[in-house]
Amino acid sequence: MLFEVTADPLHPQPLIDHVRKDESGAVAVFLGVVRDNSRGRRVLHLEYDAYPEMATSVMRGIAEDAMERWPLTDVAIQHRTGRLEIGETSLLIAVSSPHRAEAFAACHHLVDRFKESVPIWKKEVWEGGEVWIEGEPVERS
Amino acid sequence: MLFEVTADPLHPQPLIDHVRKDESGAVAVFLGVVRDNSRGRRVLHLEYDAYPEMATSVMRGIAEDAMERWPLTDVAIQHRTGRLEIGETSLLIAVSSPHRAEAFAACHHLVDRFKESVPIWKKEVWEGGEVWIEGEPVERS
Amino acid sequence: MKARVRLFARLADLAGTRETEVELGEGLSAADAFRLLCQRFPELADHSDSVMYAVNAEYVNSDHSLRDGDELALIPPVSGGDRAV
Amino acid sequence: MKARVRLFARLADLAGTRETEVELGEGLSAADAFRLLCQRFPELADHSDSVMYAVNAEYVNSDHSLRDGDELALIPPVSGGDRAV
Repeated sequence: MLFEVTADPLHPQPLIDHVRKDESGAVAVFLGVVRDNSRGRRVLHLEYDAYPEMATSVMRGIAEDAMERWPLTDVAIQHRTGRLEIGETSLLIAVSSPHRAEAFAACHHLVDRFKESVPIWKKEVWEGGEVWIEGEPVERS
Repeated sequence: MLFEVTADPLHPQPLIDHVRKDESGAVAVFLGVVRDNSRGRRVLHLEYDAYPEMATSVMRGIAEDAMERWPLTDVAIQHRTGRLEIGETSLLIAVSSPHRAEAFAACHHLVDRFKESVPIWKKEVWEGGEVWIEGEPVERS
Repeated sequence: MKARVRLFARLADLAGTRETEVELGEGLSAADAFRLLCQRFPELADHSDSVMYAVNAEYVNSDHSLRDGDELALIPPVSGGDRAV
Repeated sequence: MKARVRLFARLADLAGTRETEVELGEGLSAADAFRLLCQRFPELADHSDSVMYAVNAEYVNSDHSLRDGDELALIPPVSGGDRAV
């Protein structure tokens, strides 16, 4: 397993190499990439803030839950921080498993859990303005 | 869109770059990789045969169906032929879309459709034997 | 009148060739052509229930009539990627 | 007795700092600490309904008691990746 918050660009190949094992038959990968529009506005770039120590620990928690729920061979998650241009990758999740159904199910589930619980925040910058995007408040644990 | 049957190794990054557009927010990628075991036997390597001209045309057909069914930004599919060692990638499908749910749904659907309709065949080679693996006969159209 | 015939995977192994030809009679169907090929390559006969047909790279029914110059492909059940995965 | 406090995203912008400290009284909770910070940084007060708390990098309830040396983090609603995507 690998969990990382980094200011460096994200690349899928090393993450895929990390999760693939000889007993894996399937690897599902999700990339969250910066779109050129949001809520009808043309986005110039994004900025991500993070609480890195806590973010990696929450990532590990949701990955361990997924490993218990599905017969996976491995999970890896990375999120980028700082300024990201259109087309750059903010979130990268790779899941390997013997069979494809659980790789897809776990990867989708991890993206959903990531977005509701990992302490990372996005600021959208457009021509003449910017705003911190806030998700729904999470249920307090 | 990009559809290819090739004897060369498959790499996800060029396929991801191909499908990602500025309006994409999500890219879902599936890699089918060679496992070290199958039906309880230790696999040494695989060999894939294909009818390449027809395979790419069937891939295009299932991709166009998916583009009609979900609001995707792009789809690309590659399959490798010839001898593949454990851990190598046989099938690569990349789907981009504005939002993640349709990228996951379409990618999973494309893998299922691929495996039941694209004229490509797998031979498993193990110590002392080999066998062509045959899927369920497809419904004749 | 002839059709080119392509064989793949197990069927190519059994016939010992990946490509051959059949002489077309009047209204010969894909299944008729397969029966002719089974006379030449008897090992193919066991697979008459599972073989599918494509003409000019598109799936067709077994009763599809062949025309001069067609490319008929004998398609065993496919297993790309890996159905089990 | 002190706790270190970390602020992120909008809350860091409003307070003009990413890090500060609070003096801990007897049995002071995470929410109590937030109220003390609102006296120092009044712009934070609007966010008392949506802020979540973490102590030493784990989510806690607002009534969680702080201890000397704890790291309290004020967590605005998260939006990593992009909730809309």
